[in-house]
Amino acid sequence: MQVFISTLIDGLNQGSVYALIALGYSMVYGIAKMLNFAHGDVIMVGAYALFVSITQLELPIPVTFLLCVIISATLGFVVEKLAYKPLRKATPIAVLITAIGVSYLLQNIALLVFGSRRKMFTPFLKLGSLKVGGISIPMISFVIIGTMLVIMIGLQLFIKKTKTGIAMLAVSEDKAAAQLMGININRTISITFIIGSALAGIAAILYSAKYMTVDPYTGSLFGIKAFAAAVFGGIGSIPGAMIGGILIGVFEAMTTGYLPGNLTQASDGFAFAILIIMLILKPTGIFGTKRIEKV
Amino acid sequence: MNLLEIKNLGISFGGLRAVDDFNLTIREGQLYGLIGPNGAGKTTVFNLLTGVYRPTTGKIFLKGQNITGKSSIEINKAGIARTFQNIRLFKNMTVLENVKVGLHNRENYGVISSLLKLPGYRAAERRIEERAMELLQVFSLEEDAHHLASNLPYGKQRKLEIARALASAPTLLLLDEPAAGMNPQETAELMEMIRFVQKKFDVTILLIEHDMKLVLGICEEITVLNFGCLLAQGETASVLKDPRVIKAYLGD
Amino acid sequence: MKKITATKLVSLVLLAFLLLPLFAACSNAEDKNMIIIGGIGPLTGEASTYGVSVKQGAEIAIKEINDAGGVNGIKLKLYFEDDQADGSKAISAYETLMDKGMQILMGAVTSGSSVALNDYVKKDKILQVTPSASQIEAAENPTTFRICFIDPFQGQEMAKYIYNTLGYTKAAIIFNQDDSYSTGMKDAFKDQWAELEGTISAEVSFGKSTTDFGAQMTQIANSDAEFLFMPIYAEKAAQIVLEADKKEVDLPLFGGDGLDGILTYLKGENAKLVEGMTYLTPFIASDEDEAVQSFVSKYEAAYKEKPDQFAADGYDAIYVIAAALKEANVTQPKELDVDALVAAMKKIEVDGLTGKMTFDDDGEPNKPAKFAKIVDGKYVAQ
Amino acid sequence: MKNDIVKSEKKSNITGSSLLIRILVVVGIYALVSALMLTGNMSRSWESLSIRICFNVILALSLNLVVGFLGELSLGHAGFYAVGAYAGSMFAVYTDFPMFVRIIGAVLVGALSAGIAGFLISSSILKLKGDYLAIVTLAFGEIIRSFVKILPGTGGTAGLSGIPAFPSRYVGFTFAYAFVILTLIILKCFINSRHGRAVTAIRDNVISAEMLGININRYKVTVFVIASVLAGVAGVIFSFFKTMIEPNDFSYNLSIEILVMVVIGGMGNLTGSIIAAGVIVVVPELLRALEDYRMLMYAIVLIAVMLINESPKKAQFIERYSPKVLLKKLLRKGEKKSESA
Repeated sequence: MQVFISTLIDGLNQGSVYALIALGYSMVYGIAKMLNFAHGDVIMVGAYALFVSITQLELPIPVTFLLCVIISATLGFVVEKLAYKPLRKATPIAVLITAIGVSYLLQNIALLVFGSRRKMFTPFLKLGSLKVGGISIPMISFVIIGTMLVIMIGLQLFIKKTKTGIAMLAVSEDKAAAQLMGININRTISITFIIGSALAGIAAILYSAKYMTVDPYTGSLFGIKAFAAAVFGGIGSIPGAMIGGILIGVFEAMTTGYLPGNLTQASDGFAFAILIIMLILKPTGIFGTKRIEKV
Repeated sequence: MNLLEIKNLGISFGGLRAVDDFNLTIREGQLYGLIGPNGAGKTTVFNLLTGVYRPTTGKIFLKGQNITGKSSIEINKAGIARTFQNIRLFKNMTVLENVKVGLHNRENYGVISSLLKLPGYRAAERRIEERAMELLQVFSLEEDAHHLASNLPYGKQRKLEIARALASAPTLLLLDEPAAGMNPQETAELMEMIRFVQKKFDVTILLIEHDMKLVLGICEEITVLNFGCLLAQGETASVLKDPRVIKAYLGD
Repeated sequence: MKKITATKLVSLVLLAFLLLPLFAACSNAEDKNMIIIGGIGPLTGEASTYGVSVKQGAEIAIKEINDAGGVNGIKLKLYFEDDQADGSKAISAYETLMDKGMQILMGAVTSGSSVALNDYVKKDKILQVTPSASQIEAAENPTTFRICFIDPFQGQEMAKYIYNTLGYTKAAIIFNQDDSYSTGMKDAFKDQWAELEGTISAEVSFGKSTTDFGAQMTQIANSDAEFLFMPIYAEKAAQIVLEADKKEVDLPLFGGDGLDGILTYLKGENAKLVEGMTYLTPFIASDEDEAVQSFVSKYEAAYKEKPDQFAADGYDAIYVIAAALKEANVTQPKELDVDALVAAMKKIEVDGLTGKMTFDDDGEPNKPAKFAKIVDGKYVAQ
Repeated sequence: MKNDIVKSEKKSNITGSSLLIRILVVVGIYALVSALMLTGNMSRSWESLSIRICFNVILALSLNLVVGFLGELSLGHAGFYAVGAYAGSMFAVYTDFPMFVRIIGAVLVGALSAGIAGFLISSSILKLKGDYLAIVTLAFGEIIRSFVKILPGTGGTAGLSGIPAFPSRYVGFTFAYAFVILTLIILKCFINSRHGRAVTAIRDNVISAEMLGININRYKVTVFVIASVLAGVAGVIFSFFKTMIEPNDFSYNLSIEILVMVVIGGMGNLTGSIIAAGVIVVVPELLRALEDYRMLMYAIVLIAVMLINESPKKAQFIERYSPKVLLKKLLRKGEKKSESA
């Protein structure tokens, strides 16, 4: 029983990171209606920025955090301007391929600048862990889940209460109509990307604090899981991204922990199999709404 | 002989009764109109007839055969074809191809014979080509046969949709606002064409329309829907004079 | 009128390019007086760290040899091509190298690529020395030799050492399900362990996209294992060790040569976590040995990082090739006799960074397996 | 991407002369490549590339049927490719028939197994659409890659080696090229039939298609089965080319790479897929001279091609300067001259 609960908590730990990344995915998708495959790579760049500013520039920790978020947000802004904006009228799949190109680009730039070898952080956020009845839960997980809740609530408030937020909502519903209402589409989507990438920056900080490592492929590796999480939760839904991420983390922990003998070699496959079964049962994800086409 | 019989048809979405206790009988060869103010549930009736929605209550019979709750595919095979209020063409296909898709179930060669190009396939494709061109000629669209459907002007798109529906050889053709967005000249032509089509293809037509001139001009009988309920039914001219109908259209 | 897509446009522009290399390449004039060695390994992609290390190690060896006047007065030239650790790209890399006039193959770095090249090397009948492809099948060809240990050997040796010398009987294993190096060593370890009648208390795995090792460590923490066997590479191992610490798993750690260099990933206090870790390795960067130290300092000067075992393997591979060329008395750069070279390979003894080695008839190295242990934050040979 | 859904206006009635031109192109390419190969005038890297291009072309063409014609985003094509590669090469490795029988048998077994996988997968995911379908197909590909590791006879993570190689490069190329042509013929025939029209109709407007009596589910399954059978064949060719296959050969990155070929070549454009597959295989090889900057350049080229593809200026440029237009102008001039003369 204790092992089961521990494994469940491991799943939550891992899932919280997927959720954090999926949040950015889903938010950008919700407004701009595009799968930003390069989201994970923005996190990777953010993590490198953090690494450089901590270990090489030796800046004070809060400054490094700020720098990481600013660099990520700027990167998101620039990428959107250069690579996605010209494709505003293109099909989603064309944008998807371009995003994959951007993802390759960022990976290979990182490879050239930082080399292929993984960089390890010196511990910069020492939080220890909480012990409950022989099960230890790392504090960082609380920080991650807490941050996520704050971000979620913040985003909801931002979208519902501010003028820019309402504009974003309008753009997500109907671009043409929003434009007729005098909303600047390009500016709104730019802001969406800035916020999404700033979230990537925050994810980079928490990811680095948890795993203390970064390499050029960090982003693409967990990016695919985060993508799965975002879709599984119901793409475009912020709470969905969170639940989806956590559930995928739990599937993984369970398949890692409880597959007998040789089957453990295929634990990845079993986790994906659970995902498929769930989606066959619920074809639009957990929180996804079925869009009924008006005939 | 009755072609279509609708008995006590109803559907609700959530708590809302979109159509309630709707009855309608259409005889073979009729040109029948379905009118009513916006939001009265006319298109919903079409959707119920073509299997887009499953009715909550009631029954639909086509030529005496119960087609209630059947899938769109089966209903089409049973003999109902339709057009849409917001035109739904296959935009990235040519005009000719659009009609050919309509002919889909009129030739039945299998996947294998198409891959091996068996003689049956060639003959069938030739027939499809010929029939499609004939249909296009009826609607004077043959010049546009090789243009993309999305490049056609609006009026021609409406015509093409009718041609495509006719291609599937229906006994009952449902037209959803065929004259929408047309100028009087085009509408007049359309009226002529609907009459012509009905004769030539020996098809019964049920149409939804807002243009009263058109309705009065070609429909022998009409039914008026209001708030999902049947308001009046009968011979066109007399129904249109019914004070309840006038009230429903003009408001209080 | 059919519209024309951009690809057609691009392809027209590319056509000019394409025609250039289509025809058999004419080799570089300068290459005529040199022996061309081709290297293949991942320089980009997720496995790039291994390929980059081998390449850099090999480059240092080439420079040393050429600065010293070459082999019998003939200089060596290294062309290194990227295969992204993908077998079919390795084949293209191989053919590119053949077009450049490759005479001896040093590679491939990864096992999968190396096995994919078996047929090609067999047909072309050239000397192949793989620095680090440790899967058994990688050295099947009669003209292929390898510098590193094979996976099963390491697994067996570790099992014997742990059981016989240290007396542990209950094992926990963590391995990488996407890496044949890891599964190969794990399988051999398990077989040997069963033969020795040891028990396995926990066996967990992870994949290439795994970032979190919590669930794995939970299983191990709650087992009655006496030690943890990690047949994996150092960078994942470093992360696992950190997670083990959080889960208060305090088992003795063991592994294969992949663990070498783990201290580069565990700085400061974290280094204590691997104190006492014992692994099988042919190369220890902190070895007092003069040759090792000279290599390490040259490597650091050139590439600003510490060499790992892959770099040492690459370095040794070049020296082994040079020794064989010398033994076979090669005097004309373009007249290599592969049979003479293979015979020479079986005669030579090379005192490399990874140990003093000779090669048997199967192309496998005979070199002493060194057990290294981390003591006081340093690698110490046992 | 309206521009990319290319319309050929004489789809159904291929005129004699254009058929002749096609046959000439097909035979011509083959003759040229074989001549270069047999006379030893082709560089070795190009010999192996020519086979790699072939199986990538089959992959791109077959995925195009799903993505371009049916309009469903599939990220699991590598999965069907893997099923074909493993089933086929296991047949070749574990049987003792003469070489010729083993190769043909492998193709049949690979195609059949991949087809069955395609049938099972597609019939269980009929309800899914768009991104949900994308993630499920991606997951399916990863499941295949993962389960191969624990199934008996697959060689596990270390991979399956000892697959018989093609007797020579020339034989290999001939074999692969024959299947490229076969794939093209199958796809062309399918697309130009009533079934192909039904599939395109589903892409353009599901509801209309349904109302015209087209069985959407049946066609989705049919398309997936055809595409996976072809991917399976590509897998078998791949395994004979590489002589060893391992699970990592079939990761989702490959599915994405195939998708890139389809999108760059133009969705629903078969010729485009062929060219794009060739370009995507060849470009990284051409960029080898750049060494470390190679994959960086590749990424830049990829983004640039996507941006150019979508740029309105491109259409203008092509309208004015495409070879066909230039040719037409030339012809017209010639006609005028002959008229005046």
